[in-house]
Amino acid sequence: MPRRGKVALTQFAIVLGLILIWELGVRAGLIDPFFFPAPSTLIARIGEWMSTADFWTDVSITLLETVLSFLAGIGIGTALGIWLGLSPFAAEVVQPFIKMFNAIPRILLGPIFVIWFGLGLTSKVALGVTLVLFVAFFNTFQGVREVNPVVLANARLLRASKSSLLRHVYLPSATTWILSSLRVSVGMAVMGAVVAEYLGSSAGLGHLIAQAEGVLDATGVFAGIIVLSAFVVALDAIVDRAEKRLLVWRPAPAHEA
Amino acid sequence: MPRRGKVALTQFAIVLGLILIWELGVRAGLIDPFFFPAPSTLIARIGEWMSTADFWTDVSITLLETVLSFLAGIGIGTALGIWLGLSPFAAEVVQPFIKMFNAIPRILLGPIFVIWFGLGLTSKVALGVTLVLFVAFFNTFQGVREVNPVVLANARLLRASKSSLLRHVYLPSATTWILSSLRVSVGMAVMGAVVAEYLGSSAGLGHLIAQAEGVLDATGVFAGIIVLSAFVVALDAIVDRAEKRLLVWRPAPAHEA
Amino acid sequence: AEPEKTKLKIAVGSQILNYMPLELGVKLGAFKEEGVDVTVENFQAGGSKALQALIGGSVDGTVGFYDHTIQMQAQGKQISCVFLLNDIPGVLLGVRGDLADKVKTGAGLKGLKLGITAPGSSTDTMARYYIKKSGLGPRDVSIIAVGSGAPGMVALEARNIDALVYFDPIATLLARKKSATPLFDARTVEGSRQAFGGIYPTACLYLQQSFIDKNPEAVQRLVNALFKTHRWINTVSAEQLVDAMPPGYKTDNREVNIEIINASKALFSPTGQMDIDAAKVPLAVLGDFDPKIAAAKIDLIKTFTNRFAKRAAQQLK
Amino acid sequence: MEGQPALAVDLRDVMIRFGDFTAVKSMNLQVGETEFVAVVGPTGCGKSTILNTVTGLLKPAAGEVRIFGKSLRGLNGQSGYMLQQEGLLPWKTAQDNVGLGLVFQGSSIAKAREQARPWLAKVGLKGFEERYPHQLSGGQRKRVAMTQTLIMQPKIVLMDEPFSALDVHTRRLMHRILLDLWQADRRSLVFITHDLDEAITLADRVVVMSAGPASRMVGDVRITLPRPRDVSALQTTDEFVALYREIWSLLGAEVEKSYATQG
Amino acid sequence: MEGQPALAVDLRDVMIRFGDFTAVKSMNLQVGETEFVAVVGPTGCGKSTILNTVTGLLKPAAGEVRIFGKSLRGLNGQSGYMLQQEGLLPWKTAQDNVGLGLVFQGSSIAKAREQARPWLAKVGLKGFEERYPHQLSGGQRKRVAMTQTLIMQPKIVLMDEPFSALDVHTRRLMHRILLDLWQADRRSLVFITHDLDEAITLADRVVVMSAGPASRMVGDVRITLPRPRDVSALQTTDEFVALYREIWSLLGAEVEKSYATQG
Ligand SMILES: Nc1ncnc2c1ncn2[C@@H]1O[C@H](COP(=O)(O)OP(=O)(O)OP(=O)(O)O)[C@@H](O)[C@H]1O
Ligand SMILES: Nc1ncnc2c1ncn2[C@@H]1O[C@H](COP(=O)(O)OP(=O)(O)OP(=O)(O)O)[C@@H](O)[C@H]1O
Ligand SMILES: [Mg+2]
Ligand SMILES: [Mg+2]
Repeated sequence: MPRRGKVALTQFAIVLGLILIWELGVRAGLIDPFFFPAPSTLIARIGEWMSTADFWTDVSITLLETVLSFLAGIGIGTALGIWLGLSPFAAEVVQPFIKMFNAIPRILLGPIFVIWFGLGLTSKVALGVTLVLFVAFFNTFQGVREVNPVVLANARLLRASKSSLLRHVYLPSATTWILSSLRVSVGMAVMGAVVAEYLGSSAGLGHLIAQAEGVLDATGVFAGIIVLSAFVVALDAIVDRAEKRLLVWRPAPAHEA
Repeated sequence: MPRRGKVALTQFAIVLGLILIWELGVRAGLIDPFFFPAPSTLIARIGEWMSTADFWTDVSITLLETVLSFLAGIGIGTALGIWLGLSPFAAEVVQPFIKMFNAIPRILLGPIFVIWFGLGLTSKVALGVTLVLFVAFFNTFQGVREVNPVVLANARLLRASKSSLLRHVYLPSATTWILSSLRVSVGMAVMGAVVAEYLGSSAGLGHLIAQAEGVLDATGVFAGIIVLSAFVVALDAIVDRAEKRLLVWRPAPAHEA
Repeated sequence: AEPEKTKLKIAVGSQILNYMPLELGVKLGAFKEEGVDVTVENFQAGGSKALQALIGGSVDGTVGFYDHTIQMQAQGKQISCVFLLNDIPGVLLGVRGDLADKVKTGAGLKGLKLGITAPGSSTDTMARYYIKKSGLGPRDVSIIAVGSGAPGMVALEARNIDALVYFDPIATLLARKKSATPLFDARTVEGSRQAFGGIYPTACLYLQQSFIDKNPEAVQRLVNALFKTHRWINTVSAEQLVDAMPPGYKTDNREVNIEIINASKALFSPTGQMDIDAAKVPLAVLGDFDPKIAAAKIDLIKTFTNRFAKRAAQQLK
Repeated sequence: MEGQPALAVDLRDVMIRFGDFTAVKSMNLQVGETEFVAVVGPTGCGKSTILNTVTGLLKPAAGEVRIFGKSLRGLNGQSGYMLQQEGLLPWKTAQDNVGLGLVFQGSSIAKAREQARPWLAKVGLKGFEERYPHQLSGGQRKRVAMTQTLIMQPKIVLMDEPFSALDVHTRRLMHRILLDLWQADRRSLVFITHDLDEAITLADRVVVMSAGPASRMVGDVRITLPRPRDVSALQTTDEFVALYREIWSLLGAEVEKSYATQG
Repeated sequence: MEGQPALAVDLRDVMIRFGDFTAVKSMNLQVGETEFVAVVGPTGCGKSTILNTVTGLLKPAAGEVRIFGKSLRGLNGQSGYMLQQEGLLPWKTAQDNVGLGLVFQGSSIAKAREQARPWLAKVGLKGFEERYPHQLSGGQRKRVAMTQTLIMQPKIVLMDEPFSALDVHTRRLMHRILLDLWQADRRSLVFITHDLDEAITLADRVVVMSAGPASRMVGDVRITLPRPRDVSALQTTDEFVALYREIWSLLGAEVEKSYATQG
């Protein structure tokens, strides 16, 4: 408790310090508010937004897209990772293709997805999935291969079926890997949704930001970014919860021993 | 050897099959070449490009940007991961901020980087770094904390200094984590460079693709994507090499036991 | 006099036909002749990025929409247009082929879905202005951003949207396929009048006022080069122009390219000079759309100067 | 050795290599259907390797492994094997680790726990059911691992140094449990130990291996002491001492040889 | 126990808890500067825990740990500790593992290897210098770990069941190495074992702990046998047998008690 308090206090101090410097910098004319609007303006703008119904619609749309692409991306990536992690031949064959796809700048996929999936939710989610999927895949793939060979041998000797091995050995062993990928993925899912909206849509936070950008309204852009960050922190808290529940069996982190 | 041959053969068959279906689909009028130009056209275009000096300039620019952002991103991300992995207090304080930054759609950062770093190499590299950094960070962070506590205790009991611990215990232990992040990062580095070029530049593959996109030249866009993929596969081969060298000490992957 | 600065960076927001003379000039060597070395930086994500690069000091000048000079004045930044590339916008608003019979005027758009490239972009502004001018309220038409280029075309053909605001080459492609019928076609002066009640200056070379003050000779050279390029454009045939155009501005198909040029040649202003009355149209359009601009007292005189274009016309007779 | 009818384990001229290194050169080991065999040998001679081969974890470079008369392919389905290294699942509590094999056989988790608990109590781990492996002492973990194997009541029980981490008294208790299990439903049992007393008091036969590399069997001592055997009483009998001496010297010669070649 | 001057290790009323679980209730252990102490006790009684406390890996919930008269904070800088569990670095070869402590002290890797190789030969691992831990047998790994600790020649040597994975003969060789080291430059040595013969032949004192939880010391038997001790000769002497009986029964009572409470 005292430790948590200390953490919160330090964080608060950092945030406050940054905001103060920024605000003063703007007031003193050192920072150009055309590019970096003062925090006070940002807060005012967010407050303004929050009082409109449109904003909440935008937020809920983006949230839905984010959550869907997060879940779908993690699902597909993890499944793929497990499959390839367990079948070395398939892995060797398929991996180069996966790597190649991972190289495609997602911005370029935006228009293609619009062509394939239309302007609705699906194309947004598709873009998010392409970002999340690879992170989840590579980590799960490695995680599955990192299983302690002695533990694995022991379970196999107890005559575990393939699916039992998966459930009782591979997945628990890869949990930290998968969780770690979730951390990156949360951000990626948000990014995917927003970029897709930014490229073409009629609602959502990405649209809001694009609009602000179109009229050179830096305040709107930054306010949008702040809302997004709040988003990610909220989603990440859920991952934290999952982590606590899934990893009860672990010894306390090594450095505190 | 026979196994590697089989892998190569299967890959070749897959590629050939896809190309054939695609080509035939286009010729039969099932696929609209306006959106998905036939492979033959793509190959012709790439061939055309390769005979111009401009193309090689573009390639070398993008390659330089990619490699620099890869190295810088990995460097910063890994260093940050190690630092926070080893100091739980700092980790708790700083983590939420890192997560928030990870949520910012990188497209929005493009213009800001142009303002800060100008239109040259630096702004491109900066964008790539923001993509690579987080992947490297989250994995290294987790990897450092995954150190086997008994091994760690043993090394500490042998009176290892902080830096010795890092070099002889934490880093080797986190190697698989870091390598896994490299796989995702290779793609991210390319993406960062290309997106940055796409957002604003006068040369590079991203510029080439943007140009093609502006005149609805799908052939150019796809040819560009193919060149990028070749890029990633080449860079990834280097990571493979590193992996083989760094992980000699491992038992054969568990599933082959 | 010698130019104060010889290495100059000029930004463009994506490679649309309106901006073509800049790169054409580079290609033809017009800038070299004038003793300045120009690099063109392309911002595929749009004009606002190119503008930001100018304000941030990454580039010396930008070829972008005249609108920006007004918007910037509202935000307290002095940028000024020194050479007008287009005095008409070159923009079209079309409805899907199958709706052409039902929708003949702007008022017919009521209840339909209209695609624009990006929210806040010039297509957005112009579309909203046109809707208003046609007697509709802002909520009568649902405006959807579809991105630039192919996705908009596809969205229209796939009936995701009912109408679209677009430029060439999309315009020519859509016309060939007969998948869209324009409600207005501002590639001509009449079309522009019909849509905006006057000619509508769009692309121009603008720079920071401070830069112009410090580097008048460099600016003059830039304007001279553009002036020469425009004069060249207006003397050659469409075929010659197409062959000379830089690759980023033309499609694979020469025929289409020629068709495009024939439809759009009127875009390129022969003088490069701004008419004060013409400048009032964008102000009206923007003011309608953005209350901040309406509120700000915009001094149009400060948004452009014909000084350089006039001198170019004299020098290069 | 035993009669023809059925050998639980039958290793024929088995050779085991790791790359260039020949761990075991030629091993012939026959274990009858109801036999209790102890394997002793200098450290690093290849005892664990042999058991790994019997269970199918390792493929022999030459020779054949037969289980109940059938040539072994893949994993041995008839055996339970307690590994020398720790193989407990770190993410499962003691009781869940013990019940693991049952769960793998289709039992529900609740039922498996119910069956696991009395076994844990039997090996002195009552009260530790909910502990994760890292919260147990070395000897406690060993006992959990042992129970994990025995609860499945396999036809062939293989154990690699099962009791070396236990104190003398607990070890005796474990011996009793093992003998009870063996006698109740006679099955074949092979275990590796470094404790000659233990080998002699438990086994029907003690197999002695030569020092590695390229080790082979150098002795196969039949223990004729009558059962039930009471250790404390036995240890001072002449027969016991003679057996002990025999095995001891077989082993001793081996170890010295290995030091000589290394020296 | 020893004179006042200097105790290498001095545990005073040390209590060790894991959450709600009291592993050790009150432990008093004094080890003189040149003393050789063996710790025996039922499995799970808290022996490893005690050594962890002496090295500073665990903080006692109550009581005090003094090393050479100074209260311990952080890790104990004077001791070398061979853990019960495997602590070898899997990414280092046997020789690099052995030389690890030297490298940590600033020695070059080449030099550390040079020093490590004779040590490996001494424990019978010549030819295994370049092996990674997973390529070694259980007993081989234990010997590498032992050498890793001993090469540093620490003032206080702590060992947790160092020899349990070794055959009787190799074990004797290791005893000799340990005694040589101890006699050459007398240092204090504390080791945990389950082998009473081993405890009696090596130690000056055998400390017996009660069964856990909440264990404490129940016996402190001074071994008065003259050194050098020849095991084979000793084992049949009356004195040896008497000592063995004493420790045996101290331990036995404890184990039975623990089964009774668990029963
Ligand atoms: N993966 C491996 N690669 C190379 N050599 C190995 C490998 N595994 C074991 N060996 C070697 O094979 C020999 C036999 O090993 P094994 O583990 O069977 O010994 P053991 O008899 O069980 O010894 P201990 O009593 O010490 O457990 C040893 O010399 C060991 O170094
Ligand atoms: N991290 C932990 N959390 C909870 N209980 C623990 C933890 N570590 C050890 N214990 C308990 O503390 C007691 C003492 O453990 P310790 O490892 O010291 O036993 P030991 O005497 O070394 O036994 P062994 O001879 O089996 O190695 C045991 O009952 C064990 O279950
Ligand atoms: Mg072994
Ligand atoms: Mg212990």
